[in-house]
Amino acid sequence: MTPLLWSLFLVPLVGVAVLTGVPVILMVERRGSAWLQRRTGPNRVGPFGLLQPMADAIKMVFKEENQPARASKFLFIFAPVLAILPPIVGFSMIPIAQPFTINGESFAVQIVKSDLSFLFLLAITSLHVFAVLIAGWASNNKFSLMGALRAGSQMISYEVAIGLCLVSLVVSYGTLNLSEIVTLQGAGSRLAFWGFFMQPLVFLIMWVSVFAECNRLPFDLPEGETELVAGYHTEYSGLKFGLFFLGEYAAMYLASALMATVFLGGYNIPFVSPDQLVSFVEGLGLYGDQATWVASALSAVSFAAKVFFFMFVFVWVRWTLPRFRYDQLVGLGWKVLLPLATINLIGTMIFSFLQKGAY
Amino acid sequence: MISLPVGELEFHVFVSIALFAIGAYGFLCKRSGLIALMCLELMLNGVNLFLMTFSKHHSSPDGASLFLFIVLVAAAEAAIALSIFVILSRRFGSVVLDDYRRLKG
Amino acid sequence: MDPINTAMLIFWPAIFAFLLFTFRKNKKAAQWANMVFHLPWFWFLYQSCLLWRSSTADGMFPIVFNSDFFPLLKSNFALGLDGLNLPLIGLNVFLSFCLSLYALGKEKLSSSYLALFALLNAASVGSLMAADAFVFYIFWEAMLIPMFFLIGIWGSKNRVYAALKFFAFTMLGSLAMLAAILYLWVQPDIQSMGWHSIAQLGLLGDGLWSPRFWVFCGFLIAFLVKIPAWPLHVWLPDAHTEAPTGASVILAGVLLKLGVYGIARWCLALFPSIAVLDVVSFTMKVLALAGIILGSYGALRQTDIKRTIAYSSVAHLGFMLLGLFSFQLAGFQGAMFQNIAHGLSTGALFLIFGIIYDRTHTRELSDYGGLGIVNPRLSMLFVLSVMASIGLPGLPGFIGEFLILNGTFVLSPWFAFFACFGILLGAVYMLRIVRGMIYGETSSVLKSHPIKLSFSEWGSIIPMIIAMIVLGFWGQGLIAVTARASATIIYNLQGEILR
Amino acid sequence: MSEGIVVMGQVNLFQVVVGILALAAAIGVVHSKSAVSSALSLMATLFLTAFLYFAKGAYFAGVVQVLIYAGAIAVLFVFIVMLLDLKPSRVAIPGQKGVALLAFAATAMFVVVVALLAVPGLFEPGLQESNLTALSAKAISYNFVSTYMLPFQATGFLILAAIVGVIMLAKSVRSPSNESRGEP
Amino acid sequence: MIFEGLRWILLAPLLGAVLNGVILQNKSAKISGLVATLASLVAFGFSVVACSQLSGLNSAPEQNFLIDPLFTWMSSGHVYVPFNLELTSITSVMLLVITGIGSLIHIYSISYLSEEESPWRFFSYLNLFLAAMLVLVLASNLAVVFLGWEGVGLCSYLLIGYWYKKPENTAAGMKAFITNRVGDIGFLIALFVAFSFFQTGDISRLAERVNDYAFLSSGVPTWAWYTFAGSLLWAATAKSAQIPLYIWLPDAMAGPTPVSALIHAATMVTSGIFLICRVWPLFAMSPVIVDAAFWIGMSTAWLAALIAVSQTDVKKVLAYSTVSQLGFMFVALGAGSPAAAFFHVITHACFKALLFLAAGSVIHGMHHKQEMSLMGGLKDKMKITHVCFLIGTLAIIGFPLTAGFFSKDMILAKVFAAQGVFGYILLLGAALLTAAYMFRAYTLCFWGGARSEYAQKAHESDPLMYMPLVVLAFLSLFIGWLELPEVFGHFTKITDWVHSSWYGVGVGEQAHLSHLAEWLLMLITSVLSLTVAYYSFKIYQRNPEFKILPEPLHKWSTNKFYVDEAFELLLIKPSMKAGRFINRISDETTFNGLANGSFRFTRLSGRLLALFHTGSVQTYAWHFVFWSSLIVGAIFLWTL
Repeated sequence: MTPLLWSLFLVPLVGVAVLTGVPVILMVERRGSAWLQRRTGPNRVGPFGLLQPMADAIKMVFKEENQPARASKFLFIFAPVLAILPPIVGFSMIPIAQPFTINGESFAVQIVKSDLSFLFLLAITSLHVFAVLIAGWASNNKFSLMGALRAGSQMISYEVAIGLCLVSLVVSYGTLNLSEIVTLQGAGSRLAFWGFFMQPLVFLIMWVSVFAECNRLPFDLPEGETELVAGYHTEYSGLKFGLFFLGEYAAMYLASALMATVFLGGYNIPFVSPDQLVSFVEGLGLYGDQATWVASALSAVSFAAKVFFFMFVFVWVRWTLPRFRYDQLVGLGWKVLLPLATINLIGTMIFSFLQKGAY
Repeated sequence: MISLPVGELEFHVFVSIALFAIGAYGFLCKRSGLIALMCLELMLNGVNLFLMTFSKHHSSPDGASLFLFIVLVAAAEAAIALSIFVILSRRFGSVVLDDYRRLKG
Repeated sequence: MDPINTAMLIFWPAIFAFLLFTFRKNKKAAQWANMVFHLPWFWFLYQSCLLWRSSTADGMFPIVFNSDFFPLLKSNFALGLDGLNLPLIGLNVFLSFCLSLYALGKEKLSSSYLALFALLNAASVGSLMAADAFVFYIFWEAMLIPMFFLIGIWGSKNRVYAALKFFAFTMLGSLAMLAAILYLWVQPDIQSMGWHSIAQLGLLGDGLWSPRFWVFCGFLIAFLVKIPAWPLHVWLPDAHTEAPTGASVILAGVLLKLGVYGIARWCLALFPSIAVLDVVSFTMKVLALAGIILGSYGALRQTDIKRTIAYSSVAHLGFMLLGLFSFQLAGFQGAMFQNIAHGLSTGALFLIFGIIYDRTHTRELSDYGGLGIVNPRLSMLFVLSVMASIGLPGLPGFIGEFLILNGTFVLSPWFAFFACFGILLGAVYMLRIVRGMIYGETSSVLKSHPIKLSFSEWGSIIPMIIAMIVLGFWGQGLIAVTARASATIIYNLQGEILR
Repeated sequence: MSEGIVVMGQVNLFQVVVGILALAAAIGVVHSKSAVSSALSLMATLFLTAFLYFAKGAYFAGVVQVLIYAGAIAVLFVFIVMLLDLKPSRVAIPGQKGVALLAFAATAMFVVVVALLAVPGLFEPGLQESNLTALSAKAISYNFVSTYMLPFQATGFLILAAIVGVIMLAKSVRSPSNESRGEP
Repeated sequence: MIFEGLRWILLAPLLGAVLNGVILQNKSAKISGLVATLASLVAFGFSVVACSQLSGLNSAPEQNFLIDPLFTWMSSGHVYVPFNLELTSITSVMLLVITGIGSLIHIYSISYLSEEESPWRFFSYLNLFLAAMLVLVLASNLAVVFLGWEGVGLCSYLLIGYWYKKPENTAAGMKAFITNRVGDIGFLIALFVAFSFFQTGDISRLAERVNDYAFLSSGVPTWAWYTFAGSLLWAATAKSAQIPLYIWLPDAMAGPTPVSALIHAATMVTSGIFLICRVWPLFAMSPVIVDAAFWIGMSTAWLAALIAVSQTDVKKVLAYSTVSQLGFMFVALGAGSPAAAFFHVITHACFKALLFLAAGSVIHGMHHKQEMSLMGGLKDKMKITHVCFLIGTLAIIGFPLTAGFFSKDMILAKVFAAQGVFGYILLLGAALLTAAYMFRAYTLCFWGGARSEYAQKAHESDPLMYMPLVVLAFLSLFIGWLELPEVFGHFTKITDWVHSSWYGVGVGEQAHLSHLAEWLLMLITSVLSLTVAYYSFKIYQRNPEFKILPEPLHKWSTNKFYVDEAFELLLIKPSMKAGRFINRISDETTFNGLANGSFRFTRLSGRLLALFHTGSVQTYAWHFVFWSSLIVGAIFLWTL
């Protein structure tokens, strides 16, 4: 088992994990929103309605798809593909679990171990804008174009905010490599090194702008059903609509994964450093490689829990907050988040200079 | 990976020159201002590639830093140029450069 | 008698130029003030004369006033006073006084006109006295601007063209001078841009086509344009015809003389070894002769009276150029004397004609006739000044020309012989003017515009005429003034000839 | 720069394919009929050049390329193209075919000559130690702070100026609408 | 010997001129005339005192002259010109002639100009002329002589152009001035030679130069002597109206008659000869020039006489006779005897002034009509004028014992001695012609019937006019006695005066003639001239239109041998046209064109360059690419 082979094996594993996660969250969302509104969600299909997402998926696949006239055919098909691509590719950067060792050789549970992973993540998310724009344009109707343009400008402006947050995080952690960031957060048993505690303001800004990035509710003007019917993907139906839908939820997963790794200490179980975890597992009777395997599995579970927590927040916020108006939305992005992020950045720089001294 | 007889350096130099040439050709001949701007970006990319190739060849970070400068400047320039084009197209009704002759003054 | 007086000679007109600006509103007061301001100026002149006479420094160009002006350019604000520039300054002050009398009561001449005039005076006196290359250049250029405006604003019909041409020509000429000055400034072993240090500057190399020759040419071109020597004279007729009376009197009286003074001071005295080269002196004499002959033929051809007088001054200045390059004390002093004589006679001619022009507003000779009947006294003065300008003995013109021709005869008899034809032609075209204007039946123009001179106008002409008559006989006084300075210059020049 | 053997080996297939694709996309930019398609092909070229950088090992450059070029500038272009909703751009200036080829040749010659001239010792061998580190983010950032400090600050100001400029231009764009509502 | 009186001779007329011209300017001829005449009489008085002072002084030849140093006019380098007056024997005679005849003419012109509207102008010019003439005569330095010389030219210009209403008068005045100016160039050249080669302008020192051997051997180039003498001769021909430059004298008759009398007969025209007499020692140094003078004089005498014969205007006849008589004087100079020339100057001044004044009173009587064809039979209407005119005519033709007889015979004798028989015969012919035209004029004017109503109504002029006539008639009769030929005894006042004025520099006179030769010459000349006179008297009484000369010659002579037109055609018109053409070419087209051209060029090039700004961005880009690649290519090729 060479590291290359392991990462090759890891790629389908992560892909499947994300894709299966989507129906789960779909179910959570439908049942959750219902529970929030004191109504019972779909419970007819399968036991307690658990198969409802499966039903939707099947419906999605077999629905009849139509092609708006005179729209450029290639772009119409290419848009949904471009929508699904960036979130999935983004996951390759995220360290899912604690590295484990096989006959002494340690394997990191991360597909791409590059020390620019955080920046790369941001780069990939920025491509998501394209999908939206192309979709809006290719469907050749005014409303979808308007929706696409709105989504585009919204995502660009919030991307800027995320960028600045990234910079301040990098300044405080000193590295762009996500796995290093996670190990840093997990170093001591104390939670002090968690991003949440080190950069609370950045957490807040990041959290808000992530909502905007994924066009989730307070910011989901582009799909605003009331004005623009379904925004940029009104003309889509069937599988292409499904792909868009899938892309959106995958983006949410990526965002929550990013938030988890950077702010909540990634795969570290709170108050437990990775070595303590391994020693705890050895205490249970497993030794050598198997101990690391079990420890990494446990860390993966903690990581999943954190991601799930953020996903729930997404859903929770969707059914509570009303939609922003367009100028409020863009204004918030440029006039509130951006200045805050800059000030924070300057603060962190000064703080890190005082603490660490010049390079 | 499968490697071809052509040296990496020559290939990259060729690609960058080709990119630059295509950009220049487009800039010189295209009537629409936006396309011209895009071709401008192409030219800049050609230069960037060129720089990176030699930065790697001489393994000195200068090339890369220059690359970064160019990218920064290109970004600023594109922003300004595009907003100008928006105004021009609003004013002249079209993006075709030739319609702006009256700006000659 | 301290040197500040000499500096005041320059600054006083500048000051009262600004004071005149305060008289914006009422024209009458401005004109009277202008006249009164001349009196202290005369006093300063008197003081400078005393200073000059008392100064026994036998050097070439005794520095009278010296203050640190612009160390960067290695130049300091040095003013010199000697036999060459004192008479010219005196002439400048005298002419300006007469013109201030003339300006009394003139409707057209506003306070800004008088202020510009004062500035022009300041600049011309400044460049006369400047003993430092840069100071000289600055004043030299400063003269252009007021003159440009005087011609440009108060001139007659196509004044803008004339002003532009005047400005372009003189400016181009002075660029050559600037190049020369800068070349000198760049020289390694030059201590200061003062006149003396340039004189002593050794290493520039001698002979034809040497750097010293080029510097000499640089200076020479600027002055040739100003004189104006023959090929470069094309601006003078236009400038004179279009300039208002005051401006053309001062232009003829002082500005042209500056060219002659410039050559004497900054070409002959500074670079005698070049001036003496037979190529240089021959070409200059040829130019002078061309100026005389073609100037006179030009005058013959004109129907416009002022243009004839302008061409006549081209001829007279041709004489002066001949005198300068005769390398004889007689010729040199003759040229310096003719400076003053020509200033007076042409000044008087322009002034009288200006007075007539103010009333008849036409310059065509055919419109005139029978002035003798209309105003006998004025026509008598006009005939007198014409005779002075032809060089009739008993009037200053003759003394100047006589000395010049005597000087030229010594070294180049043929030039002197042909120059005499200039005198003959001079008589021809001047008498043509007199016959056209004074004699014959009274023309319709003169009948319809009665020429009645006001007191101030008589006041402006009479001193000039008296000065001419006095200078005609008492010329020796003026010659003695220029004696010492020109003797030293000629001594150097002849020293160079022998070598 | 110590002497060393040539580090850059043969070009591998991946680079060739991506290179060719990039060129094709570039030609697409120039010869596409509608502005949007040329904008998209621009995005494609930029993205592919980013891959070229990855292939060369200059990861930071690649990421920056993707983030700024593909992510921001291309988006801007597409955004503007869509915003202005242009009619399909006409073919290149008729009759300029010959001139175009000439221009193409001239530019190529120009660039080759500049390359040959401007970069003396073009084909000299590069440094010995692995040049991956040379292109890494750390090396570049060190370089920025040390030798290129002045240009670094200058670019900072430049971008600030660009921002202000764009805001001002954008404001004027909106101003007509203000006037329509009577505000200044 | 210093004598302060000389300056007053000069100042009196000057004061008169200023008084009349500038201050008084009153209209009546009486007052202004009185002032002028007073001034000239005072001058005459002072000159008489000065002459007596001089004659009393009988010191050594070098010192026997009076000096009155005034001030230095100009002195710079080798040119030193002191303005001081000097009275030598020759100048004293000239002084008396000028002031004497001048005063007579002033008196005469008081009445002549009685009905003029601005007589003050005339009198001030007349006084100015007198002053200038005195300067010319009294000056000790050649440059000061030149001052007088030009001053006289100016006054003749002013006086000729006195009646300036008619354009031809002013034209004549201008012509006179310009021709004089041509002569002045000669004078100037002489001055330059004097100052640069002889280092002095003073006449006395110049004369000394002739015999101080140190100077002669110090290498003064021979051409210096020749140019000096030649240019002096040139100046004299202009002033004394000889062949090439005499054209201005006949036209000068446009002025009032007293002017012609004073200026164009007595004083100004003779100043040329007077000058040569004063510097004779230098002049004689170049024999070629002396011969030239002889031939110029001879040809002028003949030409003028031929023209005078056919003139109808009485003043023109007299003018040409003056030119002819001046020719005689030049012949005398040419023959090497300045004394004879000077003597003829004196006598000619008297009888020519008499003739002019008489003609003036005739014209006055005839209400300003000068045509002889209108006159006739005036002898009984204007008795005194007739008598005086007759005496004048007799004097001029050399009637024995009159002034003309003595001076003309002296010239003929000198010519015979110097040039031999051929010269004598030529001159005799001219003398005979003189006799012919003078008597023609006399008979046409006074004899025969009155040919017009003016002639009937002619009346004798008032005493103020005929009194000077009488005095002059008396003078022209007895002035001749000053110089008697050898035959009548040794009374040679004039030759002594002339020789003594050369500051002791003796110049050998021609050989003396034997008594017999002198008698013979006198006999021949007087007999022949009297017969010619008688015949012309007789012919013209009967037939006023009789033509002496054969037909072709007559037509030529009436048109003055077309000399004026020739001058106009050959000299004035081409030089004017060439001058205008050169000026137009050099000034207008080339240099002016050049200046304006350069202005236009800049504007043109500006507009040309603007064409490059097409406004299309791409063309700019295209240019940029093209040129930069070109340059880079060039550099690349260059560095290869």
